Amino acid sequence: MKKDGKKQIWSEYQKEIADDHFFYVRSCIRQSFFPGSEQFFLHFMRNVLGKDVFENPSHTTCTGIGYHGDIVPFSTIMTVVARHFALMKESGYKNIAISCVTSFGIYTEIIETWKHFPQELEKTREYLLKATGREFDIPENMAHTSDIIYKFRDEIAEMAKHPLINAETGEPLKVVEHIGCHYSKMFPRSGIGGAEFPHVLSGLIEAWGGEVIDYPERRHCCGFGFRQYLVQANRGYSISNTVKKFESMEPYKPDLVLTNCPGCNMFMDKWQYTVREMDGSVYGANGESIPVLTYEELAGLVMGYNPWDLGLQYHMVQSEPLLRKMGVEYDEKDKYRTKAGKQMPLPQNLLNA
Amino acid sequence: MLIISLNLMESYYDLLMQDVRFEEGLKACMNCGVCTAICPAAEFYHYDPRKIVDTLQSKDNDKIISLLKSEEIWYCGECMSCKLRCPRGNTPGLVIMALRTLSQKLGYFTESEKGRQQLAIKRTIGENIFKYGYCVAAYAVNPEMHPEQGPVWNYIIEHSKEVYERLGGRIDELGAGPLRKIDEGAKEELKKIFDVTGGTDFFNTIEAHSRKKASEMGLQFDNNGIDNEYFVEVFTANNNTHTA
Amino acid sequence: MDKFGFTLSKARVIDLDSNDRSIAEYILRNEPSFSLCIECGCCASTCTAGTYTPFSLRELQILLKRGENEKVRTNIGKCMLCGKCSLVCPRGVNTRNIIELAKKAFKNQETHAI
Amino acid sequence: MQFDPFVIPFNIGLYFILFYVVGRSIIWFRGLSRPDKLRLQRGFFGKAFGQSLKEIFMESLIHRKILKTNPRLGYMHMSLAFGWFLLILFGTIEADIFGEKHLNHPYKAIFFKFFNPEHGRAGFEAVWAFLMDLILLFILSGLFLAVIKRFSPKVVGMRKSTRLKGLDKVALTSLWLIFPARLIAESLTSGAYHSGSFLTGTLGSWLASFLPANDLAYPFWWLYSLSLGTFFILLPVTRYLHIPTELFLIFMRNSGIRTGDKSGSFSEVQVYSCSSCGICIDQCQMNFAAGIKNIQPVYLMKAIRNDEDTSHIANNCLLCGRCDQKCPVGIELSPVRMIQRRESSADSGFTNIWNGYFRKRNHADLHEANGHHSYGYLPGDQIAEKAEVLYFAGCMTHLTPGIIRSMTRILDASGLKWSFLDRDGGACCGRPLMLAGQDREARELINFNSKLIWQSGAHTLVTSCPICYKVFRESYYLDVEVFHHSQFIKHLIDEDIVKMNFLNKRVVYHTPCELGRGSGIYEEPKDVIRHVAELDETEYENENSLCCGGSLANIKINYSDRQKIAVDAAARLTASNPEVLVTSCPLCKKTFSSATATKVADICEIAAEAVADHQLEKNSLSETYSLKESVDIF
Amino acid sequence: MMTNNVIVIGGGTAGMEVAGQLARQGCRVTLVEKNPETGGNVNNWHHLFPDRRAGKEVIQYLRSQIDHTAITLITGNTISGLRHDNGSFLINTSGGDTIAADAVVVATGFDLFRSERKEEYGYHIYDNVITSADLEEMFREGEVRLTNGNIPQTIGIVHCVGSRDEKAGNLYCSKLCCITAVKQAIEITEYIKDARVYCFYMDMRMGGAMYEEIYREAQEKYGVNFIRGKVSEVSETIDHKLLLKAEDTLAGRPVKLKVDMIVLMAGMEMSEGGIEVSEMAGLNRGANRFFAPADNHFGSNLSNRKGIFYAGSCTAPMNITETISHARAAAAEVIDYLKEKI
Repeated sequence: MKKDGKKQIWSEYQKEIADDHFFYVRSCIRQSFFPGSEQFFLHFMRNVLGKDVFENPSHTTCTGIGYHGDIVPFSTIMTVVARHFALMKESGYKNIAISCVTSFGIYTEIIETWKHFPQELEKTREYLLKATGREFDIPENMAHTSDIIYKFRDEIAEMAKHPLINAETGEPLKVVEHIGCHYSKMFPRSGIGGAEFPHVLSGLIEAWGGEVIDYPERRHCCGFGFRQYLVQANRGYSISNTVKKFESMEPYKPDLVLTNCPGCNMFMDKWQYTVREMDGSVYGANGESIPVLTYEELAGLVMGYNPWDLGLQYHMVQSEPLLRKMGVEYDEKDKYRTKAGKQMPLPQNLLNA
Repeated sequence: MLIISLNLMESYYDLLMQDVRFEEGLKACMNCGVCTAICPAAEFYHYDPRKIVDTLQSKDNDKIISLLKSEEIWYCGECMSCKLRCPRGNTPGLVIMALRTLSQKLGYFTESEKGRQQLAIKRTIGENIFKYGYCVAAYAVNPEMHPEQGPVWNYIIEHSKEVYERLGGRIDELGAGPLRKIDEGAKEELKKIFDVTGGTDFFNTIEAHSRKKASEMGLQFDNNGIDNEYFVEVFTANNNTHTA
Repeated sequence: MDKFGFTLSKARVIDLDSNDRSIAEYILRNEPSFSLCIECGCCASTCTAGTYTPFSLRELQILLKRGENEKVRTNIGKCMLCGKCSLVCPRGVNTRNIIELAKKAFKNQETHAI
Repeated sequence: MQFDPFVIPFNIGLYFILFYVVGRSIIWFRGLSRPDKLRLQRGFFGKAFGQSLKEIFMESLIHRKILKTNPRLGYMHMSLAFGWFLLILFGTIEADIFGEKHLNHPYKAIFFKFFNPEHGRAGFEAVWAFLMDLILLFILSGLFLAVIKRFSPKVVGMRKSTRLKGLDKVALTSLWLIFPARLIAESLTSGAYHSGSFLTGTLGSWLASFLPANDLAYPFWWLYSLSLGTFFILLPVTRYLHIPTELFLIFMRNSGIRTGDKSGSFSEVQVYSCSSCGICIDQCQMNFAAGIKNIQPVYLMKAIRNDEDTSHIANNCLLCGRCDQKCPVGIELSPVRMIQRRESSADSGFTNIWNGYFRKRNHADLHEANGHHSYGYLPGDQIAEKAEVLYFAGCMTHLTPGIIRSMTRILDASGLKWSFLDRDGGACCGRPLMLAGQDREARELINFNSKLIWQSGAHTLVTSCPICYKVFRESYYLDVEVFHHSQFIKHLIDEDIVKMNFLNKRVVYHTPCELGRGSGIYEEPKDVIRHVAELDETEYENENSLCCGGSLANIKINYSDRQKIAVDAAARLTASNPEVLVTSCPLCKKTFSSATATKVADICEIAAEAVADHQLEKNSLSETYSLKESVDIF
Repeated sequence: MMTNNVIVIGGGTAGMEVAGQLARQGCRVTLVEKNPETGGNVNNWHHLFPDRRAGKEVIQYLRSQIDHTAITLITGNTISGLRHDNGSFLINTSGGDTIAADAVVVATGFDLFRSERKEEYGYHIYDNVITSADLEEMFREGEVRLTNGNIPQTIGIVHCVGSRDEKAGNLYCSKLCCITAVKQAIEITEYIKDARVYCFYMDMRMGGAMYEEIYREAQEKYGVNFIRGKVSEVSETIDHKLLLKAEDTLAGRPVKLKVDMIVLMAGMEMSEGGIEVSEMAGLNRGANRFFAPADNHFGSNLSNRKGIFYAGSCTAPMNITETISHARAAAAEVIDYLKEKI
């Protein structure tokens, strides 16, 4: 493996990321399954970096899951997205920060479509006007929130309390990065580092002292496949693809999987449980499962935030093995407490617990 | 509801060409197979995007009809990895989306086991959109329908109030924040957008053809909800002919 | 298993590293023209059995070469040995001998004598 | 009482071989099927006996067949076999007349001179002595040829001589030694006693003039006896076993026993009757056109005798049948080869294709044969349209559309109500599978096609492919008259159903193996050709016709060797530069087309061209009228 | 007749051939080559198809062609300016000389496609992913080895790298990579006994004389495996092998294979130098970025500017035979032009 070759590629795929004043749109899945991540992002941007990130409460789903589940027509989703652009316009923002990779992909696809098929843009304007009386502009700058974290990775590195170094051995932690397919596979220019060797996550890992693992199935889809997961009968496809990835990364003994996509994160976490139930397979070192974190969660850990405020305890794969390696001191008792500090009952048979 | 009149002479290829995604997705294929090579669906399903694209560029009506009625067009996971590699700048994934849309408009989707599942998706994701303004919302992910989410999910749902509160969630509260309640006005706009853009018609088409199929299959069918035979059938049925 | 309502699937990918190509090698030893196929499909298109059932000698040959023997094992018997394929082959592949050798190889394999 | 120890080796050998032959015959007889046993018994005490004796005399002694095909080689065999026979015959008589008593022990006759050294000086004795010398000379002349043949086959008009295995060499040497030994032994004795005739006498006195003849004679008598003994003892383990075996074969054959499709006594007897004369090698085009010299019948027989794996040899043959025609021993070479194929076929579950056939005839599921299913995909519900005449083009014909066009034109012109059974390509006739020894699979196809043919209600079945023709006639159970199209066209001409013009073309005709030697159809095609064109003779007519090289019977031969055979055959057939090389087989046509510059046509193509157009208009029924424009092949 | 000056830009096969031809026809020729030595791309080829003649031989022949008193060879120089000034051209070299000429022959040839641009193949990223040119280099050194010094046992050859590929920006077929692949596959099996070689192709384009025969030989004699399917991606395994992914389109199934070494059949592109010249001299180029001749059939040596001619693969991918013929034709055109001029 030669690094220079990758550096060359990364240099060719750099994109403009706005510095401030973001219009923030949430992810259906992330807010449901790991809301801590989105909350940390907002906290970090606003309170740590002092940036202006605006969230308009009446923005809705982009209907992307419905669109890729093939029940929402293209013109419909274009108009829904246009409505978000309208909200952004109305609140006076020009830079959009998108929390969900599926949304990010769709926003990109739609804007590209409008470029190639102007009639579609016109149609959308009419539809939106007809349905809501709103008008919109296409954002000047569009970034996925992982892009924004990437932009500020060095600032985070400076504030790092627990870099990605094994506290006992001093070795860098081995981190597998997984990029959501819709982040850059459709439009390589829209992703940092392109589609073949994306840098958006590996950049974070390097900046924070970890070692990136390049394994054969790195580029392979996590297997979400929308309808392939949404319908129970199809979930064999979904889990089989994830297993394919885990089998491929297993020999490298990764300490952690880092993702930038809602679905990928959920599946690489949850499928480890399911496959263990199915045939007993476990893919981490010494019989443990591999913690799967979002880039915000990891940033939070590196910066020394309380893992339980980030919501790590609500993954299927518990992150204690990683926390120990990183030398993060955590309070076992605080793990399942309410905001008010009231002890809650403990969940049963989670992984690594 | 939406009906597209179709005289038999009409070319299905032309119908597909009305979909920009098809026009964008299929220029000229030279059958090199890069798409199939890395396709997650081809890995496990009896599926070959290259062949589908090749069939389509033959413009053979009968072949296209049987595609629209087939299982195979429902195997794709829409990860779009194919777009990245195609040396001719095609996107089989987009082509599939166009096929699926047409198959549903024409009601052919109920001919295949995988196609019939569209009702399940409409009844879950589709309904969520109108009900909550989200495609997926924690409180709509029923642990019984999602055993693979594991014990942690049962736990989260049981203690959702406390769990989300600590992580900044605002279930059933207006204003910004995760899982916030989306105001009725926004949902109303969403609904209007669906009406104007044909989304609602599309939903109704799926419902109508499914109802028809249900009676053919002699399964009990309710106009909404998931507690009816037909829903359970399409949500769970697997004749095991799809994979190796 | 049915705790979840679905199961893991078997990969369809042809894994050239693990596949068994002994049958192909046996045929090649006994019929060198086996290596000459350029996959033009003349044999498949003229095939007498092909008029009744999906039977492609072109495909069976390539599956043998890739060590995907099972499909060949279950289909090779459909050939009527009429010989049209060998007449139309532009590379002079002795197709009928390949079929006979394949049958024989499978038989030997059953009796572990290859 | 005359006796000398040197006769012992001869005696041992003689009695050994006598017992051996008797014993072996009993085993073979036991091995026959019951009907064959009866045939043999009836034959032995019937007129077949006479025929057999005659045949033994003509073939085993005179070697008539070899004489015909190759006089020099024939003479060689005759002089050895017939000469030796005479030597024994007259020797015995001699011993009987001039010996001390009648009914001597055999060795007395063989070594007569030793025990009667004085004999033959004058008078009647001298005449006998002369006769005996003459016979000996006769044999020696043959032996001389044999020796030459071994070292340069050409001299006896052969391209190649058979290869020998170790023991054969020993036996051969001992055989060669017998008569020179006798010559010298007799001569020396004669020399010592001043007896003997023009050969032994002269040679003897000359030797005696400078050698101690009397002392030298004795060792040569030993040599003579030894070589005889060795030869007899080795006989069973060498190819020379054919000498006694052939006698048995002749009786069996004349009693009406045939090879059949299973191996048994008769095939075994045939295998052992092969004299390895090598004539089959010369006949074989794979030898003289493609230089493949290890698969001819003689080697197959040897392989079977030596119990080697015959599968490759057995399958690497065009089954053109040229060797069968010429085998001097009359062994049914191709049937014997077919047995080997059946036994070595991938599906060794051997089944007689007639098994349970009648029970099945009206059985619903006709594909299935003997419980197996290879072609279950054939449509059981396919219905053939009703017609008087059914035309079955055959697989190969579908690769030569010219033949289909022409047959369509001819059938239309005939005005008969006909239908095209395999218009859209039907199932194979089954013969290729049979040729590969896979009778069970063949049976499935035969059953499938039979059903269609019965349903059509046709009274006549016409096929363009001799391969189909042969199997329709021999292995189908049909209540229709089966024609090859050449026969059918002749019928149309004879019955004046179709008028044809004369084309003024000079053509030669190639008889396809399956039609000619395979089915005995030689004349009809030629009559048709003479009716429409000018037919030249070639050197390869009728039984002597060549194989085009395309034969489906050979699964092993590679393309370039096939091509060599085709080119060679085409060259021989077109030696007289005819305008057209006519054949009556789609496979021959296709094979020759790429092997010669001469125009190649099927018989029906020239016939179709000869059909007068007005004829077509007149006769064609609207519903069967399918080809309006006239065919132009040239 | 007064002697004419001709400038030939590019000292590769075409340039040297055309220079030699012109010199023998009585022209004074200046041959400008950017590299310190002449020969161009042929220098990178150890042996050539179809007959495996040594690349050196061709260079020797070409050098003998330009070994002529009327030829001035300027190596290590590029063209920095080209002006047309009443009937004659004034050309500045990077070395600072200014040369006047009556005609100019552009013979700037081609550059090999930079295979790192096909990122998914990991050239310059994964060890043991090499190009056809790198392999020729190994042949020249006389041994084919992996970076760790071992001998590769399984080798994957990837066709159409940078050719027939919109993503690589080249829609055209480079025409010579298929035969190069077959030639190198054969050579590999000669260097490494019982090596398994797999060629992944889209179409076997065996257009030239003897090409198809060599392809057949590769199958028949050398047992090279041919799989119809464009390689989709390459990745490195933990044991430092390379995992190839493609579809076996003729079996209709995805196929994967671990190999020790991958050889990329880099396509041919318009050379950088050529592009500079085209901008300096205002010469038209086609959609494939090669020079666009005045006429595809009758004027493949003529440019859109009077007095400027094309020779060789600066107009389209060409093999050496074609290049030399094209160069000779160019010489003929130049002579005609000069005659008319007087």
